[in-house]
Amino acid sequence: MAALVLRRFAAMLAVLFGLAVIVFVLQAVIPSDPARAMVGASASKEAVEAKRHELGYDQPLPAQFADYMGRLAQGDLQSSLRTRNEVVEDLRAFAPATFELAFAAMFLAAIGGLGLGLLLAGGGRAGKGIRLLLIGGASIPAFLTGLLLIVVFYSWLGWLPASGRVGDNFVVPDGPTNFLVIDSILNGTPDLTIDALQHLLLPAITLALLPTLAIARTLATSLDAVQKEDYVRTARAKGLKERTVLLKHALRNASGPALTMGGLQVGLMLGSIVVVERIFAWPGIGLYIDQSIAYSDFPAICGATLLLGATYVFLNFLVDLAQAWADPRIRTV
Amino acid sequence: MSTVTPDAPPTTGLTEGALPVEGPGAPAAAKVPGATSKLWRGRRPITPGALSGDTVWHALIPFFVLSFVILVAPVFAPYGSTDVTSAGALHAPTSGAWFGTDEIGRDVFSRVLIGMRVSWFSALGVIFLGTIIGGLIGAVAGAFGGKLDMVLMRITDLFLSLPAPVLAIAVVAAMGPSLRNTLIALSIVWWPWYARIVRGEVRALAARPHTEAARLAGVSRTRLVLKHLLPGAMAPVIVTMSLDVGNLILALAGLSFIGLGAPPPAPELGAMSARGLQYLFGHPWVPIAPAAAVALLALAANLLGDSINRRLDQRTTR
Amino acid sequence: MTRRTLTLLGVLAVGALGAVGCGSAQKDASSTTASGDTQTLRIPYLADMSVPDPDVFYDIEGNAVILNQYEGLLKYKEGTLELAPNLAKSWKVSSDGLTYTFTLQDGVTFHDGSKMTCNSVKAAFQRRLDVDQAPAYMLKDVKSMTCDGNELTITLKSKVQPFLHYMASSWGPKVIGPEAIKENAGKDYGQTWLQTHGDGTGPYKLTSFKRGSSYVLTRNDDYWGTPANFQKVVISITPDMGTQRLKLEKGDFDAILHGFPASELESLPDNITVDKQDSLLRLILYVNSNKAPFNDPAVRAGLGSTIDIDQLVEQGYSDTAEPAKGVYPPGLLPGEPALPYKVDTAKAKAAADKAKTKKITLGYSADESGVQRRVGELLQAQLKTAGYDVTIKEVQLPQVYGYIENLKDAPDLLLMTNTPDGAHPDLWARIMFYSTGGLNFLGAQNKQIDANLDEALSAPDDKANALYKQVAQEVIDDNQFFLLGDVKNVFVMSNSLGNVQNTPAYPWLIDLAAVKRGN
Amino acid sequence: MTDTPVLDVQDLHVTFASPRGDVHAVRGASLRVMPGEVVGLVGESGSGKSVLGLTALGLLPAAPEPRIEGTAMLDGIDMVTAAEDERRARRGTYISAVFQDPMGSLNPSMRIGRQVAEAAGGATDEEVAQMLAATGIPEPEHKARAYPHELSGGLRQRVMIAMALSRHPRLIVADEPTTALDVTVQAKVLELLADAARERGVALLLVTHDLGVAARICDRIAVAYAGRIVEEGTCAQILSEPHHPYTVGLLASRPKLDGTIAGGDLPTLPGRPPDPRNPLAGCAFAPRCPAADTECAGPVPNHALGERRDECHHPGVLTRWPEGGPHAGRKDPILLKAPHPAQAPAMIPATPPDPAVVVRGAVRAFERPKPFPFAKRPEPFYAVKGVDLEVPHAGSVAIVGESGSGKSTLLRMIVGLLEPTEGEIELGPGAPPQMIFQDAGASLTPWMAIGKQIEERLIALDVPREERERRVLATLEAVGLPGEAATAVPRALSGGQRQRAAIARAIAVPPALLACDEPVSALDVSLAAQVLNLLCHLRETLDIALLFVTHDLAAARAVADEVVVMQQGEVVERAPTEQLFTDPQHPYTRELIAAVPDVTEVEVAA
Repeated sequence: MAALVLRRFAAMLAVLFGLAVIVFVLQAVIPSDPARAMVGASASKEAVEAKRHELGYDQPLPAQFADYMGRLAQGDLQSSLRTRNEVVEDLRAFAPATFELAFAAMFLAAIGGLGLGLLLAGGGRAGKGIRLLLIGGASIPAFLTGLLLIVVFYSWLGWLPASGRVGDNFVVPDGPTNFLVIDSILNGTPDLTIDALQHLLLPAITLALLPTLAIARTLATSLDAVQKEDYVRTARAKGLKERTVLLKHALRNASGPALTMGGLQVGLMLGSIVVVERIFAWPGIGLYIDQSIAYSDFPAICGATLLLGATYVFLNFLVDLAQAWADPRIRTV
Repeated sequence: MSTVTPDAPPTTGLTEGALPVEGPGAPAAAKVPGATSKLWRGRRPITPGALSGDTVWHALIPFFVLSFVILVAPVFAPYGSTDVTSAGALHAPTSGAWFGTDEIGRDVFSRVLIGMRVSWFSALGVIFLGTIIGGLIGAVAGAFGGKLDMVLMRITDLFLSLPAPVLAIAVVAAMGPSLRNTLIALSIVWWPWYARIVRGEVRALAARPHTEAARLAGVSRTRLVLKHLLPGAMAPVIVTMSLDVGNLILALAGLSFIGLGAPPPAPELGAMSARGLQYLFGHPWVPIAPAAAVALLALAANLLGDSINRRLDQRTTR
Repeated sequence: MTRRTLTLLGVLAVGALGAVGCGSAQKDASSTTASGDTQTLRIPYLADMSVPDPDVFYDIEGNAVILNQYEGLLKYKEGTLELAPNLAKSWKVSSDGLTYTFTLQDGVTFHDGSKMTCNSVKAAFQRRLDVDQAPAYMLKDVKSMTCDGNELTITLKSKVQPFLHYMASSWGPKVIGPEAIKENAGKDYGQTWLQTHGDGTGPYKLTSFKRGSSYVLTRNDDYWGTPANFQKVVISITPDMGTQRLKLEKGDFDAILHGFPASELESLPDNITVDKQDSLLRLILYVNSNKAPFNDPAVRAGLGSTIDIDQLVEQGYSDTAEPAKGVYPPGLLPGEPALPYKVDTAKAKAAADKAKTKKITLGYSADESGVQRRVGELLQAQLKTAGYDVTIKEVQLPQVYGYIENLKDAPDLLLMTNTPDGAHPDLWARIMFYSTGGLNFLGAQNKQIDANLDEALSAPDDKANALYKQVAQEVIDDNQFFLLGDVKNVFVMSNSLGNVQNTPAYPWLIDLAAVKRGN
Repeated sequence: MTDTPVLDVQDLHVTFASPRGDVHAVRGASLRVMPGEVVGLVGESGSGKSVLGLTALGLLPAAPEPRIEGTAMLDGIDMVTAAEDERRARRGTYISAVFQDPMGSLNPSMRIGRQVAEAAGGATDEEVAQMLAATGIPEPEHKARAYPHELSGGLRQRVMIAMALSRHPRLIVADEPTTALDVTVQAKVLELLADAARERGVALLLVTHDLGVAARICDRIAVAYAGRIVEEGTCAQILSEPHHPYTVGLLASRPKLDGTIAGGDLPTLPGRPPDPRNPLAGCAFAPRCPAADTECAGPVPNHALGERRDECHHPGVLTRWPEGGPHAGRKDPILLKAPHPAQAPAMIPATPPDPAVVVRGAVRAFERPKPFPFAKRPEPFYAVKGVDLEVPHAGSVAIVGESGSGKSTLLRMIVGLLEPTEGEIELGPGAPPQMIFQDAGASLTPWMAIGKQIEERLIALDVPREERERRVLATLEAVGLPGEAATAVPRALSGGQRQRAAIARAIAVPPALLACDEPVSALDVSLAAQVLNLLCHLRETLDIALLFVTHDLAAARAVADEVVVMQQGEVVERAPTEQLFTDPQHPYTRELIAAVPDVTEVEVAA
């Protein structure tokens, strides 16, 4: 197992390096001129040149790359053209909201996927119906889902807030985790917890919808396959209850593909986070990217890409380990 | 048991049979994986020649039909994508303009029809590009193996282990928003899938005795790859392709929704609904029509993909 | 997956749903308090502002945060373009126009409690020069500043016609608490600190600045003037106009101060009132005279008879804008020459036929309400009638700033909405039409204009006005700029708000100190 | 012994709905298992034997939906009709099972110990260890913490048995329990099962395709054919005086170690088992039966006399199967020898002809993967450790050994699929060697018509088109396949036909050496015999040398002049066939021979 972890970890580092390279290449091909944008409209040519030099944009690419990697190593991502702030600082400010949202969504997707998957597995006629429903659900673009949810749950029912992360009559605690729900629980302010949860719910559902469906479908498929395995028959021959057979024998062995799918979906999730955060005015990295795009604030976009990319890579590292847990055979390979 | 003991030849699940003799009841084919107690493996026996070209094409027929419909639909569009109708701006749906007019006074119905064509064929374009690039790389890697395989697969894995949509966003943001760039970006992040699949299938098939038998039969390398390996990879690739169309349509819509798609006045569904959102309450048809069109396209694609999936392949987990 | 884990998940799920369930009940309560909380004014922003630092800030979105925290020596009188006292209760200008003497208000304190003195003002002005960002140009010609009690005397190197308007400008020099700056100076004159804090003399203080979510302004109870009516102003970043509207209708927002699509106004419910007010915002079409086809004056001239301004404004803005009458914003220069443009398809075609190429690009700067895209697309259609094949593309500000570097790659036509820094002809003409003007994005060159503006700068007022009129004529004849429309401020407000006041020179903004709940 | 049977199946019918018509898996089978009795249920694939076993367990799969008639009384309830709860209550406690493929039958992601404890309905680690120890698993405490894939096949099967015994059931259904195991292991596991059953007085229903296996441990044997029990009796009765011709044929076609018919043609059952979709009204075996007459089409009789039962219209009409049996190849495949460019030189008979292949000191190593990055490579794994071997021109050599002995690796090196790490392999003149694989289905390209695949060899030697077609058809006939087979894809053929097709491809251009890797281990006995005959026949007519890798000594004896015994990559014994079997030198050889389940021994035992 240790060997496996080590191998996967090494692989992860390699991928992260690759990510850095890709982002650098992107940085090298941007059309608009960050230096000019930084010094602003009325600045003189000299000022621009100076800035360009300061940013090292006048050096040859290899030099720039070395410089870039160096700065990256020290966690320096340049400063945003828009906020005039260290991108790292900005990310630090925006990341927690996104992670809270993403984790909530993954959590929903996990339970939802698991529940639906079990419901779906082996279900003959009923399964068919649900399957069509899933396919239908999987076809709705995120922005539509989000908007409908707002209209229904905010405008019509008035159950849930439409946007933002917390009602503005609350004082937001800083730290320790910067996850509002958790912090508020730690600080023992239940009404803030509830408020935070309410704000969390709609965007989380919007974000979780597609992953839930994908996971459910995969799980159902592999459950059906596993149900036909000999060891499931063995389990039945032991006189176990169907439920026990399903949960103790089938589920774990079927979880592999579902886990992979889960990991995959996180990627798509991170993609649609921009749309969702924009619609729900969720103060996270997605919003940050959205605003940065509108301002073609490329250092910011690159920083965000690096962060999201790294997150994804790391999560999938965890997924790999989870799979090794689910299937001991992997460990020895 | 060492993993390298060659006494047990690796086999893919391909040894399914649909023979009169091999009905229920465990055949004595003890040491043949896949043939053991078929009853319990229970996979629907693949009908003879399940992997042969024609079955694939048959499965694809509805797809082609739909594509054709989408292709010619705009012919029936009453207006061009940029024509300004006499109805004026933001006119409610009428018998003349089924989906009303947008903020410029263009016929939303026409724009949606044309937009659907754009989205659909953009999606197909990305997929074909991805399949060609990925398929080629995968086939080469799979067929030749060794160092080449390793290098190619490392690159592929790198892309696979990064979040495609995020990457796409960055790429488009870098190259500047335009339909072309969006498609390029998506292709860049999409091909690795196909490389993986093709390579995997080819590797698996190459490990099967039939490949060795063919080699012993004195079959040339090219013929080996073309006739004995690639056809086997076809079904899974087709399945993945068909399942991807929906995803891509949504991905495209998402990108153009955040302003990374075709610039106006191109009738891009995502962009149309994004820019139309502000009219949602006064003139709902402006954003709803294109959004619904996206959902419709994706739905059609997913349903077709699903049916193709069930017809061609039970193993696909993607 | 063992049963244990499964049940755990189940419990958590139930927990989450439960929380929401009882939450939903709770929410109704909290939401009523939210909208019922009469002491808080809630307004949305479509995007984050750049920085709440008056010496760096040079955009429009965000001026609510700047102008309610900080004050200049002068301001514009409500609803007019007349200068009015602010931190300076009175002022004198020497006959040669080189020396300005401001008598400062007494008993003004900063938000940190320290007293405002003449020296605070000096320090603040000095800081603007030190920070040396875009707005610094307003003080570049200052020779010296001397304090005598509460009298500040500013001497200029040379006469600057609009100097007083600088003092009133939305981006003009503001007075920042010197103590606070000293404490948090760092290496950058306190720029870092001012990114999230503030210390001004205004009716509100900045009590929270959360990027991407919300900025909170709290009433300054020791305000030297009439204190604000609201106890708190909460500005929430809400990028989606649909969401903004919903929250406005629900009473979770009190007012949407800009970006609301004109076409949606009539679909608003009764509890919402719409208030359209003049502003200095202008819709302009830049013509790239540095490459074909528009390097040919004759071809440029043709545009005048191609563009149907009335249609653009009418359909683009409904009635939230007026077709432009003159080169200067209305009211800046009485008696300026009127714009002569008149649609004449024959002429238009004739001119277009002279064009080296009919394939042209039209850029428009991205704005949230998409109004400029709309106008752009309309314009595209109009140019088509003259035979032009127009590619239209959305451009971002940084790119626009970059055009000057390489005008050959810049679009042939550029559609922007600009506003002068203040209500003075020079403030408009200089940034727009001067060959090195900050907003002269497509590098329009016209010796005559430059000469006239330079001369006017130090000329006596009547002479100056004559020169400005000449400039106007030049602009019209040269066809490098087409003034299209005068854009209105559109304030969409819950009709629970009363005493809504605004100033044309301060775009997208109502007087947050004056506005109150109920009439 | 009480007289109430632990299992009493009466007139059982099981039918599966399938897209191409109903599959009548069991058609009125009756079987009784008395307490403590060991009953063998023997039959070929499609005989419905497994279905019967599963019905007793009440574990028939839900899909394809089975229709069941008749009764399977067990512990006072009918496993066919009883409620699922009742049936479940019986499983494990009253009736338990041991299945064929021990790898697939154990949960790969659950530790052995937990699985056993679960089967025991909860047990302490000590108890689990005891159970494992009781089935002869070494260091049980340690093994209990292992995962299935970490155990050898034999151990896994022992675990299965431990689980089956864990709740002291009255009856164990063992479905092909040893088929997937090596011969020596097979023998041990069989002993274990039998002993365990006898000691505990547990009845055992042994479902197998191998009469030999059944003969080894069973008190009674029931022979299943086409969904019916065609004959039933004590072990001795069945083996010594079979009543039903099918039983006779089954006994005959199984190669024996006493070498009565070694080298020559094995008697074979012609044709194939009937299509379970449209069963015959009368005796299902009639079409293949040499003694069949019009009567046989009538309703099957039921001659029952105590323990003895049969369903033959003419019981005992056949005492021994007609010598030889019909030839596989109908037409004299001599025309295949028509000279063609590549082979022409080889055709001038050299005297003495060069050997087909000579192997000198062949060694093959396989790299082991690094445990983790930057680790130093572990020692390579040596599959073949220096082997010398010679196959004379048109000779026949069998390499015998168990899995892991390196026999297949050696074979692959000889045909050129693997490069030897050391040593040299010298091929004789003539067309390059060809290979017959264990899994015929897998050795044919699934989506390519048989004809095309055969043709490819000719294309390789650019034989003109029309010539090619002629020879493809000729070759098919030579291996006893109809001409239509040329256009069929492998899936459309039966297991036996596929193997014939594979052989056809191999001999389309007769090679100097034909290497066969377990060519029949995947086939039913009768089919196996046919294929073996075919190979010998081709060897004679085309003077192809055969190199025959197998774990089945009987088969080896049937075809080989010389036998080579391999163990862990080395040759431990080599001798002319007769000598090796009559007078084995190496202990491992003796062990192997002893382990072979053989029907001849029983007469001695009985």
